[in-house]
Amino acid sequence: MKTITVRYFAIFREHAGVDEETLSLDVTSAMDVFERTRARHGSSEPTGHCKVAINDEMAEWSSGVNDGDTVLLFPPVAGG
Amino acid sequence: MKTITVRYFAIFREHAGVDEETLSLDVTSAMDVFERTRARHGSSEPTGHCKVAINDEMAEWSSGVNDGDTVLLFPPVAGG
Amino acid sequence: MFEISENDIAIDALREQMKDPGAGGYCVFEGRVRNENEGRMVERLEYEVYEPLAVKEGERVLEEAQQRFPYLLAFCVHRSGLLEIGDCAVWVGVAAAHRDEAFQACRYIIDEIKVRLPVWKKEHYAGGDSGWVNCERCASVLRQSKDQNGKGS
Amino acid sequence: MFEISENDIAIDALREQMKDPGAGGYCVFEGRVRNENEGRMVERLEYEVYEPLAVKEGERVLEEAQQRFPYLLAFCVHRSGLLEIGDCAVWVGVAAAHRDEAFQACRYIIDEIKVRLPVWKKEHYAGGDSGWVNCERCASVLRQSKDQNGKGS
Repeated sequence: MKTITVRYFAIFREHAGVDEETLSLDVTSAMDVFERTRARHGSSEPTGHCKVAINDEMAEWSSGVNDGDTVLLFPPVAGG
Repeated sequence: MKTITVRYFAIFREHAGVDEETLSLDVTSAMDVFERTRARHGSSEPTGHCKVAINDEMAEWSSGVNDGDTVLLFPPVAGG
Repeated sequence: MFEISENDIAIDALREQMKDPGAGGYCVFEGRVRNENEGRMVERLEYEVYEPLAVKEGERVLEEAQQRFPYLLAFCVHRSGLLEIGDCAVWVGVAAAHRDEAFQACRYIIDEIKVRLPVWKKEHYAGGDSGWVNCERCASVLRQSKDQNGKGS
Repeated sequence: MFEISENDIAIDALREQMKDPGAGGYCVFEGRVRNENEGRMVERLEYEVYEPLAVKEGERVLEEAQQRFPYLLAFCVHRSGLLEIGDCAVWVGVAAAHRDEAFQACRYIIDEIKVRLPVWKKEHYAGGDSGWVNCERCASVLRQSKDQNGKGS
């Protein structure tokens, strides 16, 4: 089990009802974190236009996560 | 013979030494006017990037000129 | 230079900074809040920005533009927070030797900013409801999922 | 709207006019006097404009842009007279529903303005001499012609 802090943004935050939470998860990749928290962030399409960052660096869904990492879950962006 | 007022612009005006002059010319087209005043405006390439207007309307080099017309001779432009 | 601003973008001050004696062309783009989007009347807009990564990615976009369309100066400022109709949401300015680089760099920057930065836009509609732009599909998936699973675990 | 101005272009006032609640994109281009052209140091610039036809042709360019890239508002102002390095020689502003029309209309307008209007630019160089831009070939033809014919008749 790894201790992972998950941060939610925009619609994900509204769905989760919290900005962030620290969870004990049996996960290997950023994708695993996304799937484990699906019920909270309310999306079933991680490979779509959603993005992920680990410890404030943009990451791939296949990127590995380590104990103590912060995983940021980004719904589809809309700048400008 | 037709009475034609010829107006010179930019480098053509500097070469002609006058803004405009009224001449009696045996001419049919704007091109004829350009060629008759070549020694004044100093250019031998009327079909190049030079332009012509007759009585404040853009014209073609082949456009006819009438007695009393004003022909404006424009060297290559450089806006902006 | 890329910045996130919580307040009105200081356009006059930005313009003052865009001066270079070698600049023949200067191109600006302003994205403004419009009163309509996809057929719905918009009353105001809210931008959520994750600033640490937005700034990092914004700076990266400016560097990429510099590589592709060498310019002399470029600035970009993106708003966060609540905006009214007509407010400037994003400002991009590029000064270059010639107009082609100025236009192309400016266009590159705004196009990339719109799709790459961690920025989210919530529209508040005339009817009183609101929606996250580009997230409606996610939301509908959620609603189905909640209907099936009760209150979402 | 197209205008020729003998004085500094009032950019702030122009910007104030470019407001429309339906505008999501606003693109501006400023052509500025730069300190160098084709390898020569430029000290100042002089624009000669034949205003009656320049205004007519400028208005036509704005209408063509409207047909091709429908916009909400567009203005263009071109300077005449003497300009210093850094001065704004031409200003084009376009407000449109979306950024693509704003960029494309703005680019169309400046590209056409540069080649179609009866406007001539004389550069004054660091050495004290000067030259009409795009007219050097004409001038050299003249010089040959004068050499052959004496003082040009």
